[in-house]
Amino acid sequence: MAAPATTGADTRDDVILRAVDISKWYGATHALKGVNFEVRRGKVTVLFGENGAGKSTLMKILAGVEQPSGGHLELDGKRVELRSPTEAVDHGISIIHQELNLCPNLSVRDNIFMGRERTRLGGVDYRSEREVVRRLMERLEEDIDPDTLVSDLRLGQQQIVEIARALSLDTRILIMDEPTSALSAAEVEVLFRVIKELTANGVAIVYISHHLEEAIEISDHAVVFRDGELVATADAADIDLPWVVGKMVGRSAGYDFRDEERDHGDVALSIENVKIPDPTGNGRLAVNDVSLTVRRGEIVCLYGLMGAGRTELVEALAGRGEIASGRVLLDGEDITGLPIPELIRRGIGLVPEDRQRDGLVQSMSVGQNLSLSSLWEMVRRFLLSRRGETERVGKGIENVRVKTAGAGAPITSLSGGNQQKVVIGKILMTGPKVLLLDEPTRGIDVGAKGEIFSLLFREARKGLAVLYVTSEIGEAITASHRIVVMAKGRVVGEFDPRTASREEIMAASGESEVGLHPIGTPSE
Amino acid sequence: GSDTASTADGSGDGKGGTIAVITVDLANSYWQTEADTAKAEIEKAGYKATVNAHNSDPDKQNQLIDTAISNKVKAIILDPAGADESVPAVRKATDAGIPVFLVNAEISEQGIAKSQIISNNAQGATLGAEAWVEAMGGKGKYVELYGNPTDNNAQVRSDGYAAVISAYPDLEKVGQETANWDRVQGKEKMEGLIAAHPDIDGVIAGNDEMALGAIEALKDAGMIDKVKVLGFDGNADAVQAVKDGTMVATVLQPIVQGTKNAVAQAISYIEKGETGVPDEKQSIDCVLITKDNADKYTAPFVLEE
Amino acid sequence: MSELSQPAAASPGILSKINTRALLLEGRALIAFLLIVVVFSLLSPNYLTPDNVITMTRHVAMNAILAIGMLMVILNGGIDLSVGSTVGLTGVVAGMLLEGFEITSLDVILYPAVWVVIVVSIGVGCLVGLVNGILVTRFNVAPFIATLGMLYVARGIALLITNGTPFSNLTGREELGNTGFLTVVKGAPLGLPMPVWAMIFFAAVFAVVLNKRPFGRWLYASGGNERAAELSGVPVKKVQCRIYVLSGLCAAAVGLLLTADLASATPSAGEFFELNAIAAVVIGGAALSGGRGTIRGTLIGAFVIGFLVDGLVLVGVSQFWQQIIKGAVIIIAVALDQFQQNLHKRRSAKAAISATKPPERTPAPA
Amino acid sequence: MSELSQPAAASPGILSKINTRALLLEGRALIAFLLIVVVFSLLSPNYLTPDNVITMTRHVAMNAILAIGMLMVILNGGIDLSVGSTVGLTGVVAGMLLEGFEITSLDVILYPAVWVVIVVSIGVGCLVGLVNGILVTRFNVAPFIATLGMLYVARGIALLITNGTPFSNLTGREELGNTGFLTVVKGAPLGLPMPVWAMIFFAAVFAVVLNKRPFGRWLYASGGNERAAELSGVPVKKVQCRIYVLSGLCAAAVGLLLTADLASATPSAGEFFELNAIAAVVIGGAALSGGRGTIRGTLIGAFVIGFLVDGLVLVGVSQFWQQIIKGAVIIIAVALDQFQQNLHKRRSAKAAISATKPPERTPAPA
Ligand SMILES: Nc1ncnc2c1ncn2[C@@H]1O[C@H](COP(=O)(O)OP(=O)(O)OP(=O)(O)O)[C@@H](O)[C@H]1O
Ligand SMILES: Nc1ncnc2c1ncn2[C@@H]1O[C@H](COP(=O)(O)OP(=O)(O)OP(=O)(O)O)[C@@H](O)[C@H]1O
Ligand SMILES: [Mg+2]
Ligand SMILES: [Mg+2]
Repeated sequence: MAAPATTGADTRDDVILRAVDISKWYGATHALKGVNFEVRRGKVTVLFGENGAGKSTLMKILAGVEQPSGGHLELDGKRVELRSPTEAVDHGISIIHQELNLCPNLSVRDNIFMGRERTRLGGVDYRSEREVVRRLMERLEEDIDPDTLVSDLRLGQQQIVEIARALSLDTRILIMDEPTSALSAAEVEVLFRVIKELTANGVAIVYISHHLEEAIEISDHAVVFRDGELVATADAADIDLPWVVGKMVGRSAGYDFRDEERDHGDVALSIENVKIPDPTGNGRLAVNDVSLTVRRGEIVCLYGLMGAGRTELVEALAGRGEIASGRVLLDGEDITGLPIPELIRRGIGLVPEDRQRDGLVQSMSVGQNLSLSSLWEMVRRFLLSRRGETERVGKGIENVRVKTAGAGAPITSLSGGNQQKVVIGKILMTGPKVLLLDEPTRGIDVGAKGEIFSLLFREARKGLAVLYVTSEIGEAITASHRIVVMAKGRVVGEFDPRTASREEIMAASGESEVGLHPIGTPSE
Repeated sequence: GSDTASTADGSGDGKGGTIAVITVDLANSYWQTEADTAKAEIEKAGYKATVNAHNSDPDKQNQLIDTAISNKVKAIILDPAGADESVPAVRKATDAGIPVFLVNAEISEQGIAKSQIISNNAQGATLGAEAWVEAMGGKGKYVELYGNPTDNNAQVRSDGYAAVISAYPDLEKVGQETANWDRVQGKEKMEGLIAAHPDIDGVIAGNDEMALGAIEALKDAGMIDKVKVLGFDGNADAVQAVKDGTMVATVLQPIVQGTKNAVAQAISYIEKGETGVPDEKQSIDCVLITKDNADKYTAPFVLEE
Repeated sequence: MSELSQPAAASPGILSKINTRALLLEGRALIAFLLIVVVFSLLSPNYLTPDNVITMTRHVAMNAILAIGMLMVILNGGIDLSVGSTVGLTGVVAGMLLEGFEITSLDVILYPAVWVVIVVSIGVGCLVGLVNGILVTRFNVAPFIATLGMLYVARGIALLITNGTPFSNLTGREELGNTGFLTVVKGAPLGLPMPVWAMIFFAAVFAVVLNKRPFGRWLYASGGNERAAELSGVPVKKVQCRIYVLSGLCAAAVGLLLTADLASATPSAGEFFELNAIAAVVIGGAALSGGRGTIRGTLIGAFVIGFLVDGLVLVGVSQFWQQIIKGAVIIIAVALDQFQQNLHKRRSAKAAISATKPPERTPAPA
Repeated sequence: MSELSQPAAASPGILSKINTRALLLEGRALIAFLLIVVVFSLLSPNYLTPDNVITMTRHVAMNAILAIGMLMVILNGGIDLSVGSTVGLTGVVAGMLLEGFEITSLDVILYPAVWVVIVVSIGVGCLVGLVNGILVTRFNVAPFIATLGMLYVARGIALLITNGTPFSNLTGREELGNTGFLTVVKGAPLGLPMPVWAMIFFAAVFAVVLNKRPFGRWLYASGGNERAAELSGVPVKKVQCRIYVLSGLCAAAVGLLLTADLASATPSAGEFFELNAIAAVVIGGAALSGGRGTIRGTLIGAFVIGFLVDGLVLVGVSQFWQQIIKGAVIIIAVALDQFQQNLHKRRSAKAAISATKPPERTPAPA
C-alpha cells in the first residue's frame, strides 16, 4: 500500500501516472490507438468523449483490469505492469467502474471490504469494518446502514456504495467513470465536496461524465477523446461547453435541441389514480395515486429525483409490475393489467432504464434484437420470412440510424449510444401509439442524445405520444412540451418548459432539500 | 401381480406382529415374486408383512435393517445385497434379538442368520449349460452376457457354465459383455456382439432378462433360428420364449419354494424357538425348463410336479 | 443433416453471428466424431459395416430424440432430469393399454386401438412435461429440482402400474383390433429402422420450429436475456412452459420406440437416459446457461456418444474401462470447446493487430 | 444445531441480513421437518423412540456431510455430481490398503497403518475434487459436465480396483499393526455413532469457515456476482477450485464412514448419493444460482429427507409410493418457498395500499 502523498494545499503540476502510447484491441475493434495520457497529483483530470471513444477502456488499463495491446504505463517515472486490479490498488490506483460492480446478496459492509478483509485472529473483524463503513457514509452524507443488503438499495444508493468502496482504499489516484449517472443533484454536490478534500490531500482524480456542465465545473484539466484517440487537452480555465462539444463530435454541434411549437391531438394515454406498491415488498408505495394524460404528438417529461417512483410507474404502464389500484386508458380503452405482448400489440412500449439488463439480448445480433418485438409482422404462412425480416430490419436500422457493421453484427459490438438506438428502434418497429422512455440518455454522449431526441420529435410529429423519464433538468426543459414532476411517488407539479424556470422545477422535485429527507422514507 | 403396497392394513395384524421382507429389486419379476410369496405366506400365518427393496445397495439394506429393528419386527426375511457387505447388517439384527432368514443368496459367514436358503446356482448353471451344449451339438462359437459384476451370483453362474463347457474343446467363446441383469442393456450389448461376431451359434446369459434382450436382438438380425440362447431364473417371459423355441432352456430358480420354506422356518422359530431344520445352510436345487416341461409352468416361478 | 443446417445457414446475416460461433463448437464435436469413427474402424473391421452403422444409428436415434427435447429446455437455461423416468412411464402406459385396460368398477376390459394407445402414451408424456413446466413457471421451482422430483414421481408411478412385472404380450389380437403396434413402431421402411426415421422427423420439425417459427426466436431470446425478452413482448412464461411439454413429448416417443424395440414394457426402462441426453446436447455446443445451441450440433453430440459406446463394446473393451473412457470423452469434448474458443479469439486478435484494415468482426464475449 | 446457528445469527457475523432472509427459507424447511416428525410419530409409536432417532440421525449424517460439501459448490453457483462416485472410490481405496497393497514390481505387500489409510483415502477424495476444480476453473468446463464426467471416471476406477468384488477383511491384523479401522471409525463415543460426530464436526468447522473466515465472504461474493468479486480482488478462481476439493473431502469422509459401517468396501457404494445431497441443500433454502444458502439450512434439509425416507419405511409404505412421496416432498418443500415469498409480497403490498402508517421495511426476496 502506497501512503497518500500529502503535500497539503500546495499542488505542483507533477505527473504521477503516465500512459505511454497505449493501444488496445478487442477482437477486431481498435478501441485505443496509441494514446498518451497523464495524471497529475492533486488535480482533477476530466475525460470527455462520445460513447465508444475509448474512455473506459483507457481507465480499465490504468486500473489493471485490462492489459494494453501496445504501449506501457509509468508510475512516478518508473515503468510498471499492472496485471490485476489488486496490483493497481497496491500501487495506490483505484477505480469506480462505469457499470455497478456489487454483490446484491451481500451487505454494504461486505461489498466494501470483500477481497481485502480486515482480519483478527484469522477471522474477519466485522466490528471495525462496520465502523469504517459508518464513517464513510457520514462523509458521503448518506444514511445507509452497513448491514443493509445491496439488493435493498436504490440504484443511486448502490452507486454511493461503489464510491464509498473506492474511498475506503487509501489511494493516490482515484478514477471515477460515470460516478454520478444515477445520483441526485444533492448527492453530486456532496461527491464534489469529497473530491475537493481528496485533491487538497494531493490525491489525483480522473473523472468521466456525460453531464458536461457538471464535469466542466469540477475539472482542472480537460482531455477529449474521439474514436480511440486523444484529440485535445486544455486547462479548465480556457474551456467551455461549445469547445468540449465541438472537440467531442469533431464539428461544432448545437447542444440545444427543441421541438417546434404545435398543438397536440386528443388524449392517447391517460392514467387515473394509479397506485403501485414498492417492488421490494417493503410495505410502502412506490407510486402513490398518480394521474396524468399524454396527447397525440405530445412529448411529456417525467422529471424527479432518483427514487421518485418514475421507473415503477413507466414499467407498470408497460405491463411489468402490477398496478394495485387505479386504471390506465389507451385511446379510451382500459388496458390496466394487460400482459406485455398484448400491450405492445395495442401500441404502448417501454425503453427501459437499464439497457443491458432489460433492453438487449446480448447473445443475439443487432437484427434479431431489432425484430424481436414485431416478429408477428414477418410471419408468412406460419413461418418467419427471411426476406421480410431482412427488409424490415434494414428499414429499422435506417430509421434510427444505428452505426453497425450490419444486421448480423453482434449487439455487444455497438457502443452505448447505438445500443440504445437499437432498443428504441425495436419498439418503433411495432408501430406504437405511446412510447415510454426511462432515462433514455443515461450514459449517452451529446451526439447520440441529439439524434435520439430529434428521432422522438420526428415520431411525435407523426402523432406518437411520448412520455420520457429524466433526472437532467436541462434535458427536461429543452426537449419536452410539458414537464410533470414526481417526488416520493406523487405528482407534485406540472410546468410549461417555455415559462418555468429551472429553479422552481427543481424546488418542486424536492431536490434542494434531498439531503435532509433520505429517499424512500414515506411521504406525510 | 398383487399389490405389495397395503401392508399396514390387510389380514391378521392381530396376534403375531410384523415380519419384515427385504428383497433386491421390486421392478424385477423375479424378486417381485419372492416378495409376493413371502407376503402371502406371512399373512396366511397371521402376521403382518412389510416389503422393501435395497436395490443391491448395502447401505440402503443397512438402513432398512435399522428401521426393521426400530420397528421391533418379529423376524426378517432377507435377500442379501452381497455376501460380504450383508454380514454386519445381519449381525446387527441378530444382536438386536431379531432372527434373520436369508433367501435366494447367501452371506459369507455362518452362525449369524438362522437359516440361509439358497437356490443352488452352481448346480443350476450346470443343468442349463448341459442342455445348451446338447442343443449346440457340442461345437460352435458363442458369446456370454454377464450379470452385474458387483453381484457374486454373476460369477457363480458364469463359472458353472464354464465348468461344463470347458469339457467341449469345439465350443469357442468369442465374446463377453456385462449387461447388468438388464433387458435393455442385454439387447444393446448383444447387438454390439452380433456386429463383432456375425457368425456366432450360441448365447449364454447370466439371467433371463439379458437373454430376452439378446433374443430380441437376434430376431432383429434374423439370426434367432440358428442361434441357441440359454437363460437363467425361469421367469414368465423366458418360459414363453422356451415354448416359442427362441430360447433353448432356462433354469428355474425355486424361489417360490425357497421363500415358502424361509417364512415357514421364521414362523416356527418365532413360535417354537427353532427353525425345525437341522442345518442353517439349505440349498434347493434348480430345475431345468425346456420345451418338454414348459407347459407345467403354471404360475410365475412355479413348476407343477 | 445438411439440409437441417439450411434454414440457419441460409439466413442473410440475421442469424450469422450465432452460427459462426455454433459452427466452431459443432466443428469441435464433428472432429471428435470423425476421430472416433476412424479409430474404431481401424480397430475393428466390423465397425463400419452397413449393418452395424444402421444398428449404431438406431441406438443413437433414441438418445438423439431425447437430446432434441433436452435442447429445447437447455436453450432456455433449464434442464430436464425427468426424461428417463418419462420414457419408462410412457412405455408402461402403452404396454398396459395394449394388454387390455381393465375398468374394475364396470369390470370390463378395454382394448384400445393401436393409434389410441400411441396417442394416450404421448399424452402422458406431455402431461409430465406440463407438470414440470407449471412447477417451473408458476411456482418458480428451479428446473433442476422440479424435474428431479418428477424423476422420482414418474418412476414410482410406472412401478405402481406394472407392480414390477413387465408387460410382455404387446402383439395384440386380431379380433380385438389392437394388433400392429410392434409391426408399425418396429418396422424399417426403406431399410431404415423406425427410430432412425423418428430421429430424422423430430430433427427436421424442431429445426424448422427453432429457425423458422417465432417460437424459436423467442426461445433463443428468453434464454439469452429473460428480462429483456419479456419486456420486448416475448411470452416468456408460455415459452418456458411449452419447452418442458416438448421435452416430455420427445421422451414419450422414445418410450414407445423402446417398448416396441424390446417387445415388452419394463418400468425400469430409460433409467439415466437423461444423462446421455444432456451430454449429447452439451457436446453439441449448447451452453447450459441458455441461449446457445443448435439441432445439428445436438445430433452430432448424440452420434459422438452412441458411436463411442458401441465402438467400445465392439472392440471388447472391459465394462469398467468403458465407463472411464465415456466420462473422459464427455469432459474432453467440452474442454476442447473452451480451448478452441480462446485460441480463436487470440488468433483473430493477432490478425487484427497485424492487419492494416482489420478483418471482419468477431463476437465480443457476451 | 443451535450453536451452529450462532455464528450466522450473531449480529457481528457476515450476512446477518442474508440470514434474516435465510430464516424465512429455513423456516419453511423447518416446518416441513416438524410436519414429518409429527405425522410419523402419530402413525408409529416406534418413530420417536430414542434408539430410532439415533438410528435415523446416523442415516441423516452421511447425507448431511455430503450436503455440506455440496453447499460449498452450490453457493458458488456450481454443482458436483461426482460425490457419489467419490464415496465409492475412496471407500475402495481404503479397503484396498487395509487388505494390503501389493507392489508387484518388488513383489512386497504393504500394510499401511490405519491413519495412513485414512489420510490416503481423504487425499484421493481431494484429488478427485481438485481435478473437478481444475476442469471448471482452467478449462472452463461447465461444473455440471465436468462432474458428470468424473461421475463415470471415478466409478470406473473404483470398479477397476476391485474388479467388481468387494474388499471385506478390513479388521487388519495385530502383527501388521493395521488393526482398528472398524473399531475407530465405527465406534460410538457417548452413545452417538461416529457418523453423527463427524456431521457435527463438519457442520461446526464449515459454519466457522463460512461465517468467520474471509474465504466464506469470498465464496458468497463470487456466487453473488463473480465479476464484481474478481474486480474487488477476490481470488475467484482459487475459491472456485477449492470448493470442489472441499466437496471431494466431504465425500471421502463419507466413503470411510460407509466402508466402516458395511465392514467392506464395495465399488458400487454411494450411487446416487449426489441427488439426495443436492436435494438437501436446496430444501435447506440455498439457491442453485449461487450466493444464497447456509449450513444450518442444509442440515435441516438433510434431516427432512432422512426422517421422511426412514419414516415411510417404518410405517410400511410401499416401495413405489415411497419414491412418489419423496419426489413430491422435494418439489413441495421448494415450491413452498416461492409461495411464501409471494404471499409475503402481496401482504405488504396490500398493507401499502391501505396503510396510513406503513410497516417497517423488510428485506426483498433475492
Ligand atoms: N469487452 C469489450 N469487447 C469488445 N469491444 C469492446 C469491449 N469493451 C469496449 N469495447 C469497444 O471499445 C470501444 C471503446 O469502448 P469504451 O467503453 O472505452 O467507450 P467509452 O468512451 O467508455 O464509451 P461510454 O461513454 O459509452 O462509456 C467501443 O467501440 C466498444 O464497443
Ligand atoms: N431496490 C429498491 N429497494 C428499496 N426501495 C426501492 C428500490 N427501488 C426503488 N425503491 C423505492 O421505489 C420508489 C421508486 O424508486 P425508483 O428508483 O424506481 O424511482 P425512480 O423515479 O424510477 O428513480 P430513477 O431515477 O432511478 O428512475 C422509491 O420509493 C424507492 O425508495
Ligand atoms: Mg465508458
Ligand atoms: Mg428509475
